[in-house]
Amino acid sequence: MTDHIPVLIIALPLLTAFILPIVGMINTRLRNILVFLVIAAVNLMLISLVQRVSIGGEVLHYVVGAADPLQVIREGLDFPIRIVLKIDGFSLFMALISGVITFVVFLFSLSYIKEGERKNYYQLLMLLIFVGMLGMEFTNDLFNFFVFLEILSIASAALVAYRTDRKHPPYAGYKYMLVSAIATSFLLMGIALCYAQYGSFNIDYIHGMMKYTLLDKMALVFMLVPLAMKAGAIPMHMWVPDTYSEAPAPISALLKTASMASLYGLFRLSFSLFGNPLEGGGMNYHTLGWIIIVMGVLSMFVGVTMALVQNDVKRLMAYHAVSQTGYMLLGVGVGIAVHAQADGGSAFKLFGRVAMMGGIFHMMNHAFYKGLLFLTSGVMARRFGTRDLNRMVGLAHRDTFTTVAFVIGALAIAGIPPLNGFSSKILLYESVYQFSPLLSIIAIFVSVLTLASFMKVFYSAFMGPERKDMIIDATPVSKGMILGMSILCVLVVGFGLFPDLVVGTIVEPAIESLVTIL
Amino acid sequence: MTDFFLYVTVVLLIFFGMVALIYKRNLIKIVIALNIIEAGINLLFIALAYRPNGTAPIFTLAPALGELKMVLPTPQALILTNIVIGFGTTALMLTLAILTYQNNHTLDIRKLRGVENND
Amino acid sequence: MFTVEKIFTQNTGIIWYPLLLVAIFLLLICILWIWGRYYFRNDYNKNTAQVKPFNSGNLDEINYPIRSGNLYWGFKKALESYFTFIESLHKGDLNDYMVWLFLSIGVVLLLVSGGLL
Amino acid sequence: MRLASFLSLVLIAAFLFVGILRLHPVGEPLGNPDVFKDRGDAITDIKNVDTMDDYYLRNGQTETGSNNLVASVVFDYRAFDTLGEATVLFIVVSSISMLFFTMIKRKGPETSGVSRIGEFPGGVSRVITFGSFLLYILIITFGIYLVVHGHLSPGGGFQGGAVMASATALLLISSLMTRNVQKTKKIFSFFESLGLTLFIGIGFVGIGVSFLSNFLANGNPLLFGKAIAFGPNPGYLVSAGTLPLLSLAIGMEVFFGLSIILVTMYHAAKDE
Repeated sequence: MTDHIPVLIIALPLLTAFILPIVGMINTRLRNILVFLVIAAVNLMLISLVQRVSIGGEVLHYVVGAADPLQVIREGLDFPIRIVLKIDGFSLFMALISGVITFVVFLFSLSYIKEGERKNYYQLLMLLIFVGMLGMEFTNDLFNFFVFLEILSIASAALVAYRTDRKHPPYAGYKYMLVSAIATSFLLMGIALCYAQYGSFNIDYIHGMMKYTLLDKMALVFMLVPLAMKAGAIPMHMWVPDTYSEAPAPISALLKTASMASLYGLFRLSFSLFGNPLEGGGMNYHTLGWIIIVMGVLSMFVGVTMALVQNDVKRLMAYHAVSQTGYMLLGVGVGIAVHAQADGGSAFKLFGRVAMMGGIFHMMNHAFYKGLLFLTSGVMARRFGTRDLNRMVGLAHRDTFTTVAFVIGALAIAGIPPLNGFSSKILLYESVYQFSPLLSIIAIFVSVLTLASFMKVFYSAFMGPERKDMIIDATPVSKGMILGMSILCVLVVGFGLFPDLVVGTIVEPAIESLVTIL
Repeated sequence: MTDFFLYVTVVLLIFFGMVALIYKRNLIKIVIALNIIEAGINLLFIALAYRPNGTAPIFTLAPALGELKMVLPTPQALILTNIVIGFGTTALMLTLAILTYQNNHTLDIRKLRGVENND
Repeated sequence: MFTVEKIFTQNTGIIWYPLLLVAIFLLLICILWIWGRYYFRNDYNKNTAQVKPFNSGNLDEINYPIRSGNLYWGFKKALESYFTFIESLHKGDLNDYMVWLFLSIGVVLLLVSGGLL
Repeated sequence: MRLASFLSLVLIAAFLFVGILRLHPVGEPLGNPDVFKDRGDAITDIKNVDTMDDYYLRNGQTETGSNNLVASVVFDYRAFDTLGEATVLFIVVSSISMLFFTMIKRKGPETSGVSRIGEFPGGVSRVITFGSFLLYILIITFGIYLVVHGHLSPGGGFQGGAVMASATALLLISSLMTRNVQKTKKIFSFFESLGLTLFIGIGFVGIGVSFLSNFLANGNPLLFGKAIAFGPNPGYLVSAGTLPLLSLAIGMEVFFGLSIILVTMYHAAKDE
């Protein structure tokens, strides 16, 4: 049964999602328990895979529907004919992030979203976002990647517009849906060009037959730029603040992880589909690396400067999400650019690999502390009924736990040593400095501005006298919300104090599976 | 020579869809522009699957095996999926447009600028 | 758990004893606690006028929120031209989003045609 | 700015045009010539199998037992895509009923519902209501024909379900289905989930071999397992293993899903 695990991880939450409306009609407690069990079961399955895939270095293949699910290509043929799921270090790494964040968001929204008929649909769509992310991270088939990206986009667009009575959420949902529809249409154009060239959708098969003709490079462009747009990179990031600020708080945390699944798609396609920089091939990876670096640096700088002048808590945090995505792009961009240097990979072994490690480790850290910050912003917005910082005061008197969680999140995002932001940013600073000092200086400067903007939020919302009259919703923070936030706090502090525990076991195998190390 | 125009139609459909996306201000018209682009991409897939005077890949009461020439089945299976996904995207965007109109009483992008207490 | 974080030290050259850091932190707090008990000013007593934050002289109760909306107005004033341009991008106009997507696809396509990519 | 973007649009269109032309003229086998060796035309004389499609054309019928190769690709070779795509439709249906929930609740489904035959504003005459009732039966049977013969004739779960959903639209227009919105939506939602659970249930039943595998094909003819020889044949209803069952499940899900969307939108848009 264990070799069916890759498809079970996707099919189990899908089955629960299908029976959820029926269970929801029966009674809601049963539905909550069912969803809790499924998310916990999927997380356990993922953790059980860590031993085999990350530490053991084994790559799991699963052909859906074939007589023998483990045999990718039959004897008589030299191309796969069915859909192949492939789990390697990098996809398991991303799946773990999605699993933890979905579990925390489920716990948080148990009591954050009022119980009612619509809560059925809320939990259903949240579960399907989880399925979309897992599907995107496990398939080795281009069209299947498109279908799961579509599942992710439509489900999150509907959840962004959850509060239909308010003025702006439906329009934010419309924006998100339009952006996703355009991005997936261009992605499909790229897939059509790949299919026209090589007659198959399997990423590994196409990678083997790749001829780097003009059409392949066009397919690369049509696939990578829309995925960068979905990940929220400059200059196509403008939908991020409008969407994250209008969505309910737990959904913004889930949206951030969903956009990181598109970032995974970007890296997966640029490494596994369009050839490994090491083998050279016809693609000039130096330029591809520099495109990603420029996108990263611009995202960092514009994101943080826009965040400094914000009045709205969630918009401020959304701009930080854009600027932190810039760090990941910078890390992996430097990795690609260094890899393509013609010195036989010695520079890569020196600092290119560390830059990629920093970039990818930053993905996990960012998911945790940004999730924490979005959850605390949810409590702040719920407490004062508004998102404007000028009309919030003295939250620390009432919700001490949220204050502690916010402080941990704010220090982590700014990269203060004991917390996990620091452990990935120090890897980035050191390695990017050796690549080109100016980029590292900009990265440090952006971290300073990040800390400055979160000081603003801390002083205006948490400090100050206690004002009973400004409190709109005085219900204390419930156990589910505190449990969710405390899980993230433990992870943020834990990965900060013992980074090697994570880097050694999960991040390094992720890099080895992406780039064949010399 | 006539098949050359199949590709011209694909490119023109996608081009006009993109132009409409840039210049149109009404939310519903943007949804229509999106459908035009989806139609262009579906046509591109079907153009890839075409074989000169090939029949549909169905063997029920098909002509004799000798001169049987069939069109490729995979792109048609994908277009089936893509049409339903296009329907889904359009249905959801029209619902959100209805709700936007109900809350803001306007469908014009210029009037629907970002939140009021923005930066 | 007590291993020196080898990934860290190899690549970044900093010595990283996490548990040592925590121990030092706790030690400092204890020292401060003990030392402070004797040497801090003991003329501090609760719920007197000392507790209230200093309101720069005027007597009325501080009951207004610390308005931090324009905490960095100086920064924004200094980079006035930059911010007007940047804020004009984020106006929430859908057509602009599409404009930027097609521009970036066009630019990268030019890189491809120029043989750079 | 707009002009710059218009120029980049022209650039994208030019690239697409040059690229696709360089691809290959319509009708030639796939891909650039040096990848696909022979240029044969008739289906039988392509010597070696170069691409996935050649394999489907040659072995699809015998392997899955269905005459309609597109249905064999949709429901057997790439059944995981179809599962994902059925989820997309399920998401759209549940999000539309979620988004319109407050709007319908505010309108109150019972009172403002148009009463039985004859009360539609302007008074729908009996001819229309009775005629549409007859037509409803015909459309439903045609839809079921399409769904059940998915693996023999062009059609299948999606097309059959969509045809049947048009029958629901007919009922809504002729005001035969306007009472008690919540109850109808609950029943439709129940059957839609049932259809989807049937689909993924068949996938799980086949987990012994592998998920969504066609374990019934070429088995005993009673359970849709009749083996098919390569080449044209009159088409046997019991031939394609799990294909008819999956097609039935998808047909059920699409019919009830689209009906939910139609009923929700009809009641949301009523008397603004």
